[in-house]
Amino acid sequence: ETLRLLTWGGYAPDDVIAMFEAETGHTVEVTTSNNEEMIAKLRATNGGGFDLAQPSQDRIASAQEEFGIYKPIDMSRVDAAQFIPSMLSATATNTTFDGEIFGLPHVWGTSGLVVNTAEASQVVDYTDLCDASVAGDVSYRLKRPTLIGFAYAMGLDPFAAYSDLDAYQGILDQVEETLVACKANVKTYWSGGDEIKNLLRSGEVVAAMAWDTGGWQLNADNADITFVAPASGALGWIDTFVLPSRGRADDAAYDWINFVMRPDIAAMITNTAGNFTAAVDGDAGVNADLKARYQASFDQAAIDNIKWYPPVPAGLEAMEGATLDRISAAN
Amino acid sequence: MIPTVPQSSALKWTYRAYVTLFFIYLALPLTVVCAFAFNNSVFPSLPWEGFTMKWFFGTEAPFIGVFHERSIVRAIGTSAFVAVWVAGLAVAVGTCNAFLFVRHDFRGKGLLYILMLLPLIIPGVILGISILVFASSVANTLEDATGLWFDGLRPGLILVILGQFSFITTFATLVISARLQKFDLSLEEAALNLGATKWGAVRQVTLPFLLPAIIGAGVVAVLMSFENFNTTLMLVGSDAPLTIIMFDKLKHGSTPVLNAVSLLLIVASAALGLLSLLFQKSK
Amino acid sequence: MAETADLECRDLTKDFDDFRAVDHVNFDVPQGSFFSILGPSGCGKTTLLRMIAGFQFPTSGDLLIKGNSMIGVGPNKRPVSMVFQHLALFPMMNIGRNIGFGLRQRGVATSDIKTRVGRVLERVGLPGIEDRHIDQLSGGQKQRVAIARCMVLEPDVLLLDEPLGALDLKLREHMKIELKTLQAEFNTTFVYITHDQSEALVMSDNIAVMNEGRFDQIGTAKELYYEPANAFVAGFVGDANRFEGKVTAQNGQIVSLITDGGVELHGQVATQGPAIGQRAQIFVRPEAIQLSKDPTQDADSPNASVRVVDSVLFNGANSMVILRDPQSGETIQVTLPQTGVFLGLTKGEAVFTSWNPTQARCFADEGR
Amino acid sequence: MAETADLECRDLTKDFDDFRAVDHVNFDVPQGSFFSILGPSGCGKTTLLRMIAGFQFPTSGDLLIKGNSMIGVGPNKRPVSMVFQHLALFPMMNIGRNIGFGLRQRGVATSDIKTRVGRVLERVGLPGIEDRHIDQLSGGQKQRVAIARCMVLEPDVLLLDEPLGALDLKLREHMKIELKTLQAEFNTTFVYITHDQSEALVMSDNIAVMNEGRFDQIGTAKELYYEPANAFVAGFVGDANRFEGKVTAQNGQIVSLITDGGVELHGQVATQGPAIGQRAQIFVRPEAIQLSKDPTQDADSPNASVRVVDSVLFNGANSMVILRDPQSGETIQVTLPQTGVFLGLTKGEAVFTSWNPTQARCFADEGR
Amino acid sequence: MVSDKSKLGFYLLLMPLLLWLVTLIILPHIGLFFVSISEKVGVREYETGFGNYAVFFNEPLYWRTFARTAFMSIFTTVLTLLLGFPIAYYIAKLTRGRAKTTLFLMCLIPFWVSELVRTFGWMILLRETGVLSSFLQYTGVIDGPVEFLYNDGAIMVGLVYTSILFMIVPLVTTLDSLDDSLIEAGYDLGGSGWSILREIVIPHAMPGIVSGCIVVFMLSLGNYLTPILLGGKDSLWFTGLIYTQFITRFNWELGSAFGFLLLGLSSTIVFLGLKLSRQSLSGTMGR
Ligand SMILES: Nc1ncnc2c1ncn2[C@@H]1O[C@H](COP(=O)(O)OP(=O)(O)OP(=O)(O)O)[C@@H](O)[C@H]1O
Ligand SMILES: Nc1ncnc2c1ncn2[C@@H]1O[C@H](COP(=O)(O)OP(=O)(O)OP(=O)(O)O)[C@@H](O)[C@H]1O
Ligand SMILES: NCCCCNCCCN
Ligand SMILES: [Mg+2]
Ligand SMILES: [Mg+2]
Repeated sequence: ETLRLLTWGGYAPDDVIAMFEAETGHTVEVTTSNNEEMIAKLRATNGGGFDLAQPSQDRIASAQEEFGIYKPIDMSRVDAAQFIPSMLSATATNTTFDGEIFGLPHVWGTSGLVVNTAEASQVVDYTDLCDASVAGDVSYRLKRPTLIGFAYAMGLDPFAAYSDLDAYQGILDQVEETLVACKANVKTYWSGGDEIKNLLRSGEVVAAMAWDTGGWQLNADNADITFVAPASGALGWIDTFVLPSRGRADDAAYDWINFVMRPDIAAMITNTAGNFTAAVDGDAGVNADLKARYQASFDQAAIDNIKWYPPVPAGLEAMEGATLDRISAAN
Repeated sequence: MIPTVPQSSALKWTYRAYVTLFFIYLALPLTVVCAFAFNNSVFPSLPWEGFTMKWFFGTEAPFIGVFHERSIVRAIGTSAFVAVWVAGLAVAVGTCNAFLFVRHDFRGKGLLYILMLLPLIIPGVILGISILVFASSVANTLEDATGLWFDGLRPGLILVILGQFSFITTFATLVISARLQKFDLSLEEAALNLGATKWGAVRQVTLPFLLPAIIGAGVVAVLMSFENFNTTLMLVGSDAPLTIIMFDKLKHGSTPVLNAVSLLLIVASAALGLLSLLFQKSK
Repeated sequence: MAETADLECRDLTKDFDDFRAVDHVNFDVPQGSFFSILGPSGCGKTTLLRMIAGFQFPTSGDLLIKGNSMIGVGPNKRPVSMVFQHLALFPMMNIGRNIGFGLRQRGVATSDIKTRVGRVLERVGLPGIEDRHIDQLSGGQKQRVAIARCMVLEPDVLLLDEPLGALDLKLREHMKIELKTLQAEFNTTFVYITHDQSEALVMSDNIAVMNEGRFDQIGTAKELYYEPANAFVAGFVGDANRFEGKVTAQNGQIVSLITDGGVELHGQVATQGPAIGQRAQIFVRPEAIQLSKDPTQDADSPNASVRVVDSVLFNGANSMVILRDPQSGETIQVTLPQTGVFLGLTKGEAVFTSWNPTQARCFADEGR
Repeated sequence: MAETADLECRDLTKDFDDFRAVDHVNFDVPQGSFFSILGPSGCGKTTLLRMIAGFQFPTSGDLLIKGNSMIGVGPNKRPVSMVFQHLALFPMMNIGRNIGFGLRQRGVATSDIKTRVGRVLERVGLPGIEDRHIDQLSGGQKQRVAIARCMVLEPDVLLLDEPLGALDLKLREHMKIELKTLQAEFNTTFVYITHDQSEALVMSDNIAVMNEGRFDQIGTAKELYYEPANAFVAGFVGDANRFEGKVTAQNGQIVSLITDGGVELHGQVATQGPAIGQRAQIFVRPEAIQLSKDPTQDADSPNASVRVVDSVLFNGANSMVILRDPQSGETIQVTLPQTGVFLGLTKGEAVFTSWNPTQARCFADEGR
Repeated sequence: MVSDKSKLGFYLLLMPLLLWLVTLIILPHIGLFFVSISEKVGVREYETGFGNYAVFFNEPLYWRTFARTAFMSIFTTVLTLLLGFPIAYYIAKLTRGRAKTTLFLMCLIPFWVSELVRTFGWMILLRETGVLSSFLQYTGVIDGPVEFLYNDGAIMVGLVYTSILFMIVPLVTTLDSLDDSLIEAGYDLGGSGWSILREIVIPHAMPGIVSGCIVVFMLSLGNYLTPILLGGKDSLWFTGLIYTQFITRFNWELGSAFGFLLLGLSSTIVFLGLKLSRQSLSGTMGR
């Protein structure tokens, strides 16, 4: 069978694919994407075209409610013992819709700050990116994590407001004001993981809101650059496995899930993607440098301070979208 | 301002300088794209880290060369598949259209001709979304009615091919019509007069005459298909053509692999273009 | 014309929408003869020829080749071949394949085609050029290849639509003679259309003069030239001085006419003469007018008068003089004798002209 | 030519890369005259004319208009106007704006332009057509508009590059006479180039015969026709029968020559005669040959012989007969008398020909 | 022109054309229109209405982007015409034979590769650590790295680059068909370079100018990659909004309405352009 995998960059390294193909006889076709595009694609194909997708756990239930693009996970075909139980159950809770579970955890990590400490050690929270001292040399995405991160840094609690759309709109308005004012500071809004790494590496950007993994990877080349957990807390995400409603290769999909959750494979993925997985003992084979960098970025207080994304209620994204559009149009 | 009319040499040299600058402007981006395909660095930018061929033939991360990068090799295959279909369909329909518009007079011809030109002034995005929306609603209706799946009407290669075909056909029609217009109808009559059947005359005389235009239109169609982005992006499913893959890679940060692919593309399309020109010359 | 003619047209008519391009045309072309259709541009020549070839369908009338009606027979089934105005040689084939085209359509064996193509090329005087491309031929050579392409099929009738029109002057002169020679050589019936009277006169056994879709006269070159059937033919075939006026008297075959400028002229009536008092035209060929510097000579000729030289158009053997009637201001053209005697005429000089009334033709005005 | 000529060329030469298109050409054109340059295709006529207009730069030599050198003067600054071969009327303007173009460039007031355009259109016989588009004109009318567009600027010299080439036969005949009339009417110097000898002969005051970049002869039409300076002029201007052979004797101005077919002929030598034993050519005009059915007449003429009719080319006043020498097989063309006496000749009939040696020209072969 | 018998052939030729136009152009646009007038009122609930269009007019961001896109596209078109005309004229009128073919081919070569590659090249050139900035620092023109990317200027450079071929080709074709003797006649009658350009060359080239302008305008208006990749944070382009609605907002209804508005805009401007220049669509594009 051919497994058509819709995933993030780095989650399906070529050597893993080669091993999987050799072992199972399936072939794998990878399409890399991000949350919005994954949902958009599946919406356009009405849940067809792909056999396995990996959106973040907070975006699954609402998409399922709106478009019905996933099919429930058949837990009997999953080797549940390979998953860290707490993550498995947390994901299950967040991805339940109409009593059925739609997601399994795979990779987790955080968004925070990646800073060139030699140039911008003063940046310790998201709002510091708007400081005049780094004008023109910062970058972040124009996506919902940025709105949320800035809200926390501004002392607000957006996740708490998820259930109260008016309150949430109030938060969004404040964040919008901040980000519009901050726009002049921004070199460019990045959109891909490698892009922000290039910007930081070349020195064109000295501080950014970005994924932890990018900071650690850069740290290997340039000790000045590293991931910094923001004072107001990093944002924690879990990317999952979901089955598109009209996937044709369920067998291959479950095979893939069970394969990549093996500790040795999980470690290989962590080594390329840079993030840890939900696999039991998945960190055993991870190279020591990465662990060290993880520990340098996250002390226990920082870990406790991670803000994990709760599921996004339907309708919220439309409000966020309008805010993002207005920020993008401002000048 | 023609060679036979004398001009001041200052004017002449200013003009030439401008033309030279212009061609430098044209060549510059392509030149740097090609040059950085050989930079021994993971980033397609300065500083120059030395010459390498790794971005073509490398097998070890991070220096995976084009020929070993699965997604790119597969995307090239997909693009070629799409291009062949698009070119074939566009040329076939374009040839029919050319005969229709050049050889026949009928009511509504003017209107149909304008409709035929319309894809030239519809932005590619809109072609893409309109076909996407229309195909989806047809699929939804059919699926609701029959309970069967109509995957062909969902984003995927078929829609990509149809989407590109929908506007490339206009170009093919124009190119082939232009040549058919130059065809001296008395050649076909001469063939009839010499005993050929109607179809025999078209096959032995008209089609060979059109061949350069047909090949030219085919090459243009292949090139347009290979580079199309706007329409394709809306219609692509799991099999992504090269431009979409490259765009993804570019968005997610680029390595000189992209330069290497681009270099190959430049060489291949230049060769294809030149070949078709040579062919048209030799005719 | 005892046996059936190669080509017969019976009341052939072609209407385009509201316009009659060919109007009840009747003629026979006997086997082996060179038949020309001569007429001004737009008179319907091409339409007629295309009906014979089968590219256009007659509105009414019949068309027979070797006695068989061709109505309903497709152009690829008729035993006629056509040399197109711009020759229509196939640019995508070499000479050999061009000439072999028709044979291939008939399914003739390849080796047979080869010999027959070689033979016909020899007959048109271009042996061994099978492999050349048509771009490598001169205009006259292309002409011969086009004829060879038709003749290799041994058609009953060869149709030619102004094939010399695209050639330059000197080559055209040469090809006139050559075409006639080729026709004699192949002994095939040629139907040739042209608007150039000298082509028709030089080459043809018989000529039909066509005007506005009708045939005004069919005859040999000399008949048309010396015995035109009506004013159109008289004016179209060969040069002629034309005078318009009113008939004042008739004396046997000779009528007298007073031109609008007030000069009295005399000419011979054609078939049906104009009544006295009716308007008529007299045509006199420039070479039929005698010039003299001596008033006494020809003084008793009925058309003698004195005229003034307007200009001398020196053109070697074809030199002319334009003379003005001092009284009416009318001008006439007179061919100068080839001996060159009158070349010394200068503008303003008076000369005496006269012509024999039997060499002038008078036609009644058709109602207009 | 007491006063300065309107146009003078002094050793004018033009080289293209390795090829000399115009080779030391010298001539003067007096005010108000019609000067033609006649030569075969590719001989350099257009190149010469374009140097006069300012679109080509002479390699060497000088070019004066009304006594002023034009070297270094731009085409838009020269007092010459040009009628282009395909007329070059501006399709994006109506007739009025076409003709007014040059005046607008000079900054003439709009109302003034209007009257001057109206006046010149009247002079060329097309009053009131200012608002028409050029597509709405016939070929001859376009011709006249093109001339009007130049003449409204009152140029010193009008250059015309084969302006009749694109017209059809009958219209060309007509325009020949009309052009000459317009030239007389405007009294402007015309420099006219053509490869059609009859155009040049009929219209010009003086003709230069051009061959391979050089002027072979300059003279009036009659001089060229009756006293050609060399073999090229004799062959190019007017029709001629040409015989090649070896000189056997010379008697005063008359030389004897044995053709390659073995026939003895006599002709008058031009300027410098060929030596005995040298190869030479004799040219005899078709109208200079006398025909007779009676062997005794002209029997003592040095060029008398008996020949056989090959074909009679009937063409009205311009009919010809092609005769074959039974012995050598050589053919000659003979113009039939306009009286029509020999029209009855039939193929195979024997006739007697002769010509006066003073009417034949003999030229030594140039080394080849 | 064709015999009366070929009715069957005529319908056989007509069919592919109709199939193509109806199923891929006409029906999809009708469908798009119907989607654009369905408003989303809740999860999987839609009503017919012009609400999506109202959203456009009530949100300054959308129509400002719309206007900006239109304006910049027109500006690109004018700029492309001004830059391309001398080049086209040079190729058509001032070169002959081999040089002409070579120059013409050189114009084409960049366009045998995808827009993506071309834009990628500009990114490498213009970025802060890119070739241009390094070159200028090396030559001492500037003394620190300068960012040339991510501004409207970069977008213009990219758009002009991407579309100039489509201006030059029709211009070369029409200028080629201008008989040199018309220009010579202009000079011969005393014209200057400028008056000949105005009175003869430009009127003759009008169909080519209009066709080039239409294509360039459409290409700019419908462009997506160039503004996104070269424009950075200020890259707002109307096609971007359409993509966003379809791809990141899953809001096909609003996206369709935007699509229709863009179509309306492009048709209107093309129509006005044709009217102003007194040309016809078939006369300019259909050659
Ligand atoms: N398909 C057609 N429909 C309508 N009218 C036509 C058609 N073909 C020819 N005609 C008209 O019929 C007339 C005769 O045309 P035809 O081509 O036979 O003339 P022709 O004698 O060959 O002229 P030429 O010497 O210019 O070739 C013309 O007035 C022409 O306009
Ligand atoms: N620009 C040029 N470069 C090189 N050779 C040229 C050029 N223009 C003309 N020639 C050559 O110069 C010769 C004379 O050309 P020109 O056009 O003056 O001839 P022409 O007498 O006007 O001929 P035609 O009667 O055919 O118009 C020709 O052999 C031609 O090939
Ligand atoms: N808001 C969810 C972010 C999910 C990020 N996944 C990142 C993968 C990076 N390689
Ligand atoms: Mg005709
Ligand atoms: Mg010339």
